[in-house]
Amino acid sequence: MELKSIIESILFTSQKPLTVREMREVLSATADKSEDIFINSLKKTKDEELQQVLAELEQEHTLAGRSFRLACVAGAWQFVNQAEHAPWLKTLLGEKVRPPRLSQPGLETLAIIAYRQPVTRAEIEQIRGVAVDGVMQTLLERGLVENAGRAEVVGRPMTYRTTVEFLEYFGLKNLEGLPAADELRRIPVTKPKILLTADAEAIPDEPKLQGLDVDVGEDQLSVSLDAPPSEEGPSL
Amino acid sequence: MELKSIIESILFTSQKPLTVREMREVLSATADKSEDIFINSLKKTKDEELQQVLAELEQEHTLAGRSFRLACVAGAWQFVNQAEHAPWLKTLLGEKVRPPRLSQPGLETLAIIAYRQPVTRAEIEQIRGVAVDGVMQTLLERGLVENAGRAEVVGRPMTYRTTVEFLEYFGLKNLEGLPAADELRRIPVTKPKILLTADAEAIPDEPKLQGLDVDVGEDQLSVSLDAPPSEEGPSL
Amino acid sequence: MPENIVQLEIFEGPLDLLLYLVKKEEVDIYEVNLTKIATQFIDFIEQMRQLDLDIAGEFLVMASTLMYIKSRELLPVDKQAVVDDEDNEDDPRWDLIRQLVEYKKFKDAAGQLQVKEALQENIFARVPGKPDFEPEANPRRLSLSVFEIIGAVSSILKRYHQREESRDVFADRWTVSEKIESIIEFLKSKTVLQFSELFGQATSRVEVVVTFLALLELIRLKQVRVTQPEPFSEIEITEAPPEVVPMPQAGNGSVPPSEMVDPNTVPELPFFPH
Repeated sequence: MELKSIIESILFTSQKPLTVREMREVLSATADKSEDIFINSLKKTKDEELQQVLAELEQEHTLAGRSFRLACVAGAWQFVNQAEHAPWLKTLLGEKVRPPRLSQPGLETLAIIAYRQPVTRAEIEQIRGVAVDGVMQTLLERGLVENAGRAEVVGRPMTYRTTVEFLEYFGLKNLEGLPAADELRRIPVTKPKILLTADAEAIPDEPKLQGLDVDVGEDQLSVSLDAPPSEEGPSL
Repeated sequence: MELKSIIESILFTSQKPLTVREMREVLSATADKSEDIFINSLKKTKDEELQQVLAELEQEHTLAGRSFRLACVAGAWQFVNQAEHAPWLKTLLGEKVRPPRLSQPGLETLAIIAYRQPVTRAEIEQIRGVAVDGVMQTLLERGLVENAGRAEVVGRPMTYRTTVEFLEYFGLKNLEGLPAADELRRIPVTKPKILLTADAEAIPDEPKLQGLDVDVGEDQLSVSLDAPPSEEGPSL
Repeated sequence: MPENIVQLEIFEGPLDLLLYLVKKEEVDIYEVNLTKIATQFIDFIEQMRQLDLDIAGEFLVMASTLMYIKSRELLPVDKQAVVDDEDNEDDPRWDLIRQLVEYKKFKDAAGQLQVKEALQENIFARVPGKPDFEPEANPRRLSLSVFEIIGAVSSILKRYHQREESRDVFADRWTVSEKIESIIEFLKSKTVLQFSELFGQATSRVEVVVTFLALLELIRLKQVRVTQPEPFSEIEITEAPPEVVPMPQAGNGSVPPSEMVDPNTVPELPFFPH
C-alpha cells in the first residue's frame, strides 16, 4: 500500500473536493487513532509529497482515458465526469440542480442592478416605477445582489451591486458579458431630482471618464459602470 | 463515445447503487428528451448488452488494480473502495453505522438457511443439532431472513429464506456468490467403504492421513478440519 | 479432562463438541475411532453432571446415541447385528458421521460469512456529494440564458418609455417601426446579423435604444430568431423560418396573419412613441 493509492481512495470516496491541507489532516487524524507503524508514518507527510502524488494521479487518470478524471478546481481536488456524458447525468440527477427561476419583477430588478450598479433602492424604484422591497429581499437572500456601501448623497442611502453568484447563475464571465453591456448602460434615464443634484455636485463636468462614464445633460444622466476588476469572472 | 463509457459515467455519478433496469431507464429517459441520433439509439439498449458492458467494466477496473473497483451487491452496481483503505475512509466519513456482528450460532443458522433455502426450522435444527428459536428470532428481526411460505409436507411447517438485506450485509452479488455454494447445496453425503469403530482397527498405517485434509474413497469427498477462520478479521 | 469443563460454554451443541473431540484426535473424520470419541464425550457429560452443571437436552440425547454405538461394539462380532453393505441407513455410526460432516461444512461456511461480515465493515461506496460535471458542462450555466435579462430590460424600457412619453425623450429621427423595417432589410442581404453589428452604425444613444427596442419587438413577434451558439459567444440574429411563426391572436400589438408572413410589412406598434 502506498501513499498514492491512499490519496486516490480518499478523493474517490470524498463527498466534496479536498484541498491538500484537508488530505494532510485525514492522514494525520488517522495516524492519531492508529497503532500501525505505517499509518503512523504518514502523519509526517509533507505538502510537497502530496502535490507530487496528486500530479501523478492526475496524469495516470488522464492517460487511462476513462469517463472520469482527477481535477483540481480552485485548489481542491476531486474526481469529475467528462462533459460529454452530461445528457445522461442530468437525467440521473433529475436536473434539480438549479433553484427555482426568478419571477419577472425579480429579473427586472436584477437587470437594473446589473447595468446600473452600484445603485440605490430609490433609483431602482424610479426606473421600475414600483416599490421593490419584497423583490430586493429575495435577491439578497438568493445571494444574487449584495450591499455595496452607502452612496455619497443626501441621506447616504445603501447601494446594491450584483455578486459573483449572479455571474455564475447566468453563466457570465464578467459584467462585460451582459448583453449589449456598453449600449444598455448608457440608456438615458432621468434621475430623481434629489439624486441629480447630489451627483451633479459630485461630478461637475467630466464628459469622458474612462471606466466610469458620466454624462450630465440638462435632464438626462447617463452612467456607465464597467465591471469592477475585483469581480472578474468566477474561476471555475 | 460508447455505451460502456456512458454506463461507467452514470455509475460514477450516481448517489446510490443502480440495477440494470435503472440504468436502462436512464438511457431511455435521456433519449426521450433528446434529438441526438446517437442518444436516441441507446433507447433500445437491451439488458444483455448492459450485463455484458458491466461485466467488462468490472473486469477492467479489477485489472486496473486501483484503490477502487466496481462492485455488484444484490443486483445493484456501485463503485466501492478496497478494504485496505478503510482506516482513512473512516476518518473521512466516520465509522459505518452497522448493527452488532452476528453471533456464532447466528452465523451457522444463517449459513444453513442461505445454502438450503427454502428450509424449515426442523431441518435447521437437524443439521445444527440444537434448537434455534432464539437465533431465528434475531435473524428475522434483523431482516436477514424471512418467511418463504409453508412446506408441502405433513404439518405444513413454515419455511425460511434469506433476504436482499442478507446479500447487502455480506456484500454478495447474489446467492451464487456464496462461498463453496455447490458443495453445500443439497448434495447427499456418500458413505465410505470402511467405518472404523473398535480401538484395534484404528488408523492401521496411513501416515499420509496425518494432516487434516483427506480424500476418502471413490466418492472423493474431501473434508477439511482446519480451524474455521472464525476470528480472523481482515487486518486493519 | 478439566479443560473440557472450562470450554463447555463455547460449544454450540453436541455436534460442535464432537467435532472438537474429533479434531483433537488429529485424524480424518471418516477414520476416527468412534468408540474412543464416544467414551470421551460420555466422560465429559458425566463430569458436568457431577459438577451440578445444567446440561442441555441435546447433549444427553447425543450421549445416549454414542452409548448405543459403543455398546454394539462390545458384543462379540458374531452377535453383532448384520449390517447390509448395500443399505447403510440403519448403521448409527454412519448416521452420526454423516451428520458431523454436514455440520462441519456449515460451520466452515459460517466462518467464511464471518470474514465477509468483517470485510464489509471496511467497504465504503462512492457517494458523490454533488454532481461532478466538468465546469463547461455545468448545467447551472446552460438552462438559463442571458435572454431572460434582455426580456427583463425590454419590460422595463417599455414601461419607462410609456411613462416618459410626454417628455419627448427620443429625437424625431428614429422610430421603432423604422428600425424594425431596417433590421428586416438588413437580414435580407445578410443571413446572419451579429448583435454588435446591429448597433455598429448607431449615431446616438437614442438610436441604440430604438434599435434595441425594435429587436426586442421582432423577437416577441417571432419574426427573427436570436441565438447564442455557445456560452459567452456573440449573439446572432437570423430571420425566423416562416413555418415556426405562430399567429399572435388577441391582445396588445397583435398583427394580422397576412402581415406576419410578409416580412416587408411592418406592423404598427402601439407601444412606442413615433
